[in-house]
Amino acid sequence: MGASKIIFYIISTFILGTGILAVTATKIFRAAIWLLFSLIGIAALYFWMQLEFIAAVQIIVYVGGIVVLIIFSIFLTQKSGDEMPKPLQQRKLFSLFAVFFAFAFTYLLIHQYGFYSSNPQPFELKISDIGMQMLSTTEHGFILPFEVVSMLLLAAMIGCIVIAMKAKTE
Amino acid sequence: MNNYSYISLIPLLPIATFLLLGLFGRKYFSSLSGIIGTLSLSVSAFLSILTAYKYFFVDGKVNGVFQQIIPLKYTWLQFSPTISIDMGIVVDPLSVMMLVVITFVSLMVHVFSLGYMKGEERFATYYAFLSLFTFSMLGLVLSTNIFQMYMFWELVGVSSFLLIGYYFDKPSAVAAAKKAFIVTRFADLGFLIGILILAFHAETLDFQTLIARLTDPQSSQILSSVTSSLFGVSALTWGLTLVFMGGAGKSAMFPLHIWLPDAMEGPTPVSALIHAATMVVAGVYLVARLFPVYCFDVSALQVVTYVGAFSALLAAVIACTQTDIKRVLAYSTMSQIGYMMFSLGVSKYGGEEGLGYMASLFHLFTHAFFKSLLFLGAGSVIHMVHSNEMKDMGGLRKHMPITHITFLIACLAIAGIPPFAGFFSKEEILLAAFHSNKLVFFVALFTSGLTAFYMFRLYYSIFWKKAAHLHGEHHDEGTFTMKIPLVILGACALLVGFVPISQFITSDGIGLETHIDVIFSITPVALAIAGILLATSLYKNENDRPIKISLAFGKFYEAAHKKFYIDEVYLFIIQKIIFNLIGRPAAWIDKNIVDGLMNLLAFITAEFSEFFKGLQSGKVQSYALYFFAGIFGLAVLFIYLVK
Amino acid sequence: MINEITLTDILFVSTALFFIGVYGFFTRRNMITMLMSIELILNSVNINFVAFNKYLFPQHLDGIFFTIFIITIAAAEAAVAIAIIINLYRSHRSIDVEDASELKY
Amino acid sequence: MIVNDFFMLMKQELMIFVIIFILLFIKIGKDRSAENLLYFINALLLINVISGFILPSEGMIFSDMFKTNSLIMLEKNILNIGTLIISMQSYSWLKNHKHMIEFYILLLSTLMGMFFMISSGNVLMFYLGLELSTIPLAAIANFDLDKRKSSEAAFKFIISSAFSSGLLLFGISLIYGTTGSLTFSEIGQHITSNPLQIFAFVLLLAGFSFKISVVPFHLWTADVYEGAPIAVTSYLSVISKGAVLFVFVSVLYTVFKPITEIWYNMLFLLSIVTILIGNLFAIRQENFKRFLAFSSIAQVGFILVGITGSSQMGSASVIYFVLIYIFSNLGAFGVVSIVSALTGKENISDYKAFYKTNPMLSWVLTIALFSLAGVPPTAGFFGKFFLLMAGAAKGNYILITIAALNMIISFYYYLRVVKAIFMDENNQPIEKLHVPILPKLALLICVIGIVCIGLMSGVYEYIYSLSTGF
Repeated sequence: MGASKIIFYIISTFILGTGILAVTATKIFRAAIWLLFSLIGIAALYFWMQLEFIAAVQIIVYVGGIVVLIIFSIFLTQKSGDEMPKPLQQRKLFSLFAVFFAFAFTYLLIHQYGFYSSNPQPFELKISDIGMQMLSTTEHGFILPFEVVSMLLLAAMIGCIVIAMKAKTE
Repeated sequence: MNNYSYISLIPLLPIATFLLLGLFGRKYFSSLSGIIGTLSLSVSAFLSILTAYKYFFVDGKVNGVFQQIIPLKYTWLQFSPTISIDMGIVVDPLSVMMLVVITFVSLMVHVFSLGYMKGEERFATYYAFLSLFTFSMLGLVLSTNIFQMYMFWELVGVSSFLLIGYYFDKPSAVAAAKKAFIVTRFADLGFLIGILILAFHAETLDFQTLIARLTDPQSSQILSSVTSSLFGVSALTWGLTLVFMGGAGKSAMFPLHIWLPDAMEGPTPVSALIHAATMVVAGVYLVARLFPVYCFDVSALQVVTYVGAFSALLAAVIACTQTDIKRVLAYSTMSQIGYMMFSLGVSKYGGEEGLGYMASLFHLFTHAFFKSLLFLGAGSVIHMVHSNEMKDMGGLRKHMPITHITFLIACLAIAGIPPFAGFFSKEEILLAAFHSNKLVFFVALFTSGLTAFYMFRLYYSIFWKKAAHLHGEHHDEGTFTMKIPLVILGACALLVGFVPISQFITSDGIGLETHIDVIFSITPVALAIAGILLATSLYKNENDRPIKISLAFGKFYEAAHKKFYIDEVYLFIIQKIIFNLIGRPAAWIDKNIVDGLMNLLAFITAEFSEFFKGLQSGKVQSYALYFFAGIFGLAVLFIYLVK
Repeated sequence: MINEITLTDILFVSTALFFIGVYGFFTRRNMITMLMSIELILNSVNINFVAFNKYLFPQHLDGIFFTIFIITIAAAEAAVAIAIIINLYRSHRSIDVEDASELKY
Repeated sequence: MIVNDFFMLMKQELMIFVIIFILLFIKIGKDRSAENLLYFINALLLINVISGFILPSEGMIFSDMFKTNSLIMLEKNILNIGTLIISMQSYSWLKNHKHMIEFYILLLSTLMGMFFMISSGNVLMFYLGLELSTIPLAAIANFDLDKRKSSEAAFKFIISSAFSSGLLLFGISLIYGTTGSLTFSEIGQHITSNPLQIFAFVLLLAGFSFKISVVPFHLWTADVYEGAPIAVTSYLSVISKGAVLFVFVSVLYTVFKPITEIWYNMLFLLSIVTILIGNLFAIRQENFKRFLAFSSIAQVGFILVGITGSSQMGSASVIYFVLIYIFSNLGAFGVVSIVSALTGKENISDYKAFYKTNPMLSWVLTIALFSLAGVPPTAGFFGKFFLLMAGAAKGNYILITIAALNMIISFYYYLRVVKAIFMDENNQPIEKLHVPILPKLALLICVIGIVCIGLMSGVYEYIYSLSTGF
C-alpha cells in the first residue's frame, strides 16, 4: 500500500468523519467548526489530486468566506454555546433509512457503471490556462458564465442589503 | 353554383345582438332590448325559412339526391400538417331543418319573453343571453368540422349555464345551473376523448372527410381504428360510444339526465328554448351527423338504441309521479328524446332500412313545436298562479282559454292522437322499431301509452279537477305577446305532421316514400286513448278514487262489484304497481342513487383532499423528504421495474 | 502511484459526503445548520466534477470551471439565505425551522 | 466572433442589462417621486418588449454557450410581455414600497437569468441561468419586510431550491462523468439507457420539476405563493414557470431524445399525479393565492400531457399554452393583487358579492378563471384542447381520459369562485375600489389576450412553424 493511498484514506476518513460530526453535533458553534474542518479536508483532497488552484479557491472562498459568514450569522442569532433543539425522532429514523437506502442505490449504480478513462493523458492544471480561458470568448472560453456570475453576485448583494439592513434604516 | 353564403348571417345576427345588448343594453336601452333581440332574430328566422325553401325546393337536389353544400369554409388553424381546423358552414337537409327549428322556436320564445319577463331588472341581460344561446346553437348545427362543433357545443353549455342560473339570487337556481354545467361537462369529456380518438385514427377533423374515411372499408384509417383496441373493444367503438356519451349528456339520456329536472329552475321560456327544441336535441343531432359512421359500427349503435329505449321508459314512469308541472315536462322531454335516440339506433343506412333515421328527425321536428308549446303554456300558467305545483292549480280552463286550447292540442300531439303532429312521427318511429327490434318496439309502445296518461294527468290537473281559486290581484292570461306564440305554435302542432319530412331528410339524401299503415296504427292509438281515458277518470274531477284505491287492498273487493270494475283494476295496477312499486322507486332511485352518486363523487373528492392535506404540512424538511423519495422512487421504478 | 486509487473510490467519498449533507438537511432543526448541510452537498458535487475532469476528461477544463462557478454561486446563495434567516429571526425570534411553518395545508 | 453578431444575438439580454444599470444610477442619484419613477420604469419595460420583436436573428456565440433563434426570441418576448404586465399590476404595491428600485433590479436580473437559461447551449450556462433566476427571486420574496409570512416564504423558497439545485448538480455531474461534455448537443449523442444515466436524468428531471411544481416536487409552491408578495407570486407562477417549461421541452426533445421511451413513461406518471394532487388541494383552499397555486399545479399537469406528445405539435402546443396561461393567470392574479394591495383581503370568502361592488373587476376575474378552466371561446379552451390533442397523438387514452376527467374537477372549483363572486350574499363586501390606470391597462391587456389569442389562429400557426419536434 503506497503512501498516496494511505493519505487518501486518511483524508477521506477525515472529510466524512468531520462531515458526520458537522451534521450531528448538538452545539451549533461546534457544528460550524466541524464543517470548517470538513471543507479543509476537501481542500486537502484537491491538493492530493494535485489541483492546487482549486484547493486554494476552496480555502479562500469556503473557509475564508462562507464559513466566516455562517459563524457571523450564528453570533447574530443566538448564543453559540446553546444546545440546539433535538431533531424529531421519527423524522430522524426515516431520514436515516432514506439516506442509507439512497446512498446504497447511488453507489451501486456508480460502481456498476465502471468508469473508465478514455484518455489516459496526464492532467495538468496551469493557473494561466484558467485565467486565459476564464476571459476568452473563443472555444472553451468561459467569459459568458463569468459575466453571468458577476451579475448574480451583484443581484445577491443588493438583495442581501435590502433584506438584512432593514433594522438600521428604521 | 349555390350561393348560400348569406347563411353566415343567421348565426351572426344573434351574436351581434348579444354583443350589443351585453355591452350597452343595460345602460342605454334596457326596455328596448327585448324588441331589438326579437327583431334581429326574426331576420334570422326569415333567412332560415328562405334557405329551407331554396334548398329543399329549388336547388338542393341533384339527380334526386340532396347534396351536401359547403358554401363557406376556410382553414382557421393548421394544427399539424395533416390536421387542420376549419370554420365553415354546412348546408344539408339535416342542418337546414335544424336551422328552421331553432330560429323559429327561439323567435317564439323571444316574443313570449317580451311579456313574461317584463319588468325584470336584468331584462337586457336576459335577451343578451338568449341571443348568445341561439348563436351557439346555430353555430353547432352549421359546423363542418368536429372541432368547431365541439367548441359551439361547449358554448351551448356555457350559455345554458347562464340562462338556467339567470335568477342568480335564488340558491336553487344557482345549484341547478352549476349541476347542469358540471354534468354536461362530464359528458363532454366523453365527447372530447371520442373526438381525439376519431381524429387520431381518421387523421382529420372534417366531418365530410371523416365520414368518407371511416365508412370506406378499404381505407387505412378504418383499418387502424378497428384493429387497435382497448379492453377488447375497438378504437372505433370507443370513439363513437364516447362521442355518444357527450350527446347523451346534452340530451339528458340515462344516467346523465340528472341535471335536466333541476334545470327547470330557470325562467320558463328558457326551458321552452333549451329543454324542448334546441340544446337537448343536440345529442340527437350529433348522432345523426355522424350517422354513416355509426352504421358502420353495430355495437356503438346498439348502445344508442338501448340507452335511448331505457331512458324513454324510465322518464315516462317517473313523469307519472311528479307534481311540479315543469318537472313533468322535463321528464317527458327526456322520454321523447329517448324515442329519437333509439329510433336512430334501430335504423340502418339508406333506403327503406333508413326509416328510423328519418323518423327520428321527423320526431325531433314535430316535438320541437309541441314541446315548446307545452313549456310556454306552462309558463303562462305559472305566470298566472305563481306556482309550479299541481296542487295550486286546477280549473283554469275558463280563466285562460287560449292557453287551455293550445295546451290541449299539444297534449294530443305528444300523446300521438291523429291528426296531430306527434302522431305521424311517433308512428314512423314505432314502425321502424317494429321492423328491427321487437323488444324496443314493445317498450316504445308501452311508453307511448304512459305518455298519454301522464300528459293528460297534467292537463286535467291544471285545467280541470277543481274550481280555480285564484287569490290576490286581478289575473289575466298574459299579454298579447304571450298569447301570439301560443297560437302560432298551436297551429304548428296541428299541422307540421303533414310536412313530408320523409321526402327531404333521409340518411342517404334520397327521398323516402312513407305511408301510414292504418292497421299498424290501431294499437298505439288505442293505447294512447286508453291512457287518456284513464287519466280522465282519475284526474278530471276531484275525487278520492286514486287515493281510495291506493289506501287499502281490502276495499278492492268492494270496488269490484261496481261498474268501474275493469277501470278499478287498471287503477289498482297503475296506482299500486306502477306508482308505488315502479314509479316511486324509480323516481327515488333517480333522485337519490343516480343523483347521489354525483354527490358521493364530490364527497369522496373532498375526503381525499382532506386525507392528503397532511402532505402539505408546512415543514420544509418534510417537503425535502418527499422530494427525495420522489426521485428515488422514480429512479428505482424506471431502472429496475419498468424495462 | 496515484493510480492505486481509482475514480470510483473518490466517488465513494463524494457520494457519501453528499448523503451526509442530505441527512443533515433532513434532520437539522436550526436553519443555519441546514444551510451548512447544503454546503456539504455542493462540496461533494465539486469533488465529483474535479475528479471526473482529472481522471476521465483531462483534455479540457470543463469540470474545473464548473467547480469554480459552483463555489461562487454557493457563496451568493449562502449570503442571500443568511440575510433571509436574519430577517426571519427578527420577526420570529427563533431560527428553528419548526417554528417557520405557519404556511401550510 | 464578430462584435456585430454579439449585439444582435444578445440584444434582449443587453437590453435588460441596460435597464438594470439605468436603475442603479437612479438609485444612486437623488430621490424622485415613486409614481413618476414607476411610469418611467414601465415605459422602459415597454421599450424592452417592443425591442424584442424587431430584428430577429439566429446563431450561436461564445463557443455554443449561447444560442438563439426565432423560437427562443419569441419565448423571451413572451416572458418580457408577462413581466411588463406584472410590473404594471404591482403599481399599487410598489408605490408605497421603500425599495422599489431594488425590486426591479432583482426582478430584471432574474429575468435575465431566465433568458440565459433559455438560450443556453451548455449545462453550465443552464445552471447559472437557473441560479440567477432563483437567488434574487428568493430575496424579493422577502420584500414584504415586516411580514412574518413573507420571510417564511422566502426562507422556504431559498432552502428548497438550494436543496433541489444540489440534487440537480449531482445529476449534472453524473452526466458530465458519463458523457464527458457540458454541451447539450454533445451530451445528446452520448445518452443511452444506462442505469446511471437514467438516474442522472431523474435528478435533472427533479430539478426541472421542482421549478415547474410537478408533484411530488411541488410542496414548496403553495407556501411560497401564499407568503410572498403578490407580484412575486405571479412572477413565480407564470414567468419563472414558463421559462423553465421552455427549456424543459427543448432539453427533453433534443438532449434526451435517445431515451424518449423512458421519460415518456415518467411524464405519464408524473402528469397524472400532478393533475390529481393539484386539483384535490385546489378544492379545499380558502386563500386565493394558495388556490391559484394549486390550480397552477394542475395546469402544469396538463402541460406535461402535451409534452408527452413528443412532436412538433407537442412543443408548439406547450409554448402556445404557456402564452395563454400567462394572460389567464395574470388576469386572475391582477385582480387579486389589486384587491390585496388596496384592502389587504386575500381569502376567497372575501370575494363574496364582489360583483355588486366591482362589476368590471369581477368580469375580468371570471373571464380569467374561465380561461384557466378551459371554457370556450376563451383562449384557455384552445390551449387545453391542443395540449390534449398533442398528448393523444401518442394514442395513450388512459392519460387523456384522466386528464379530461380532472378538467371537470377543476371546473367545479373554478365555478365555486365564480359563484362566490356573483351569487353569494355578503354583508361586508369589498368596497368599490379605485383602480389606478396602470393596473387597469394591465388587466385590459390580459383580457384582450385571453379573448384574442384563442380566436386568432395565426398565433398558434406561427408558434408551430417555429417549433421543432422529432
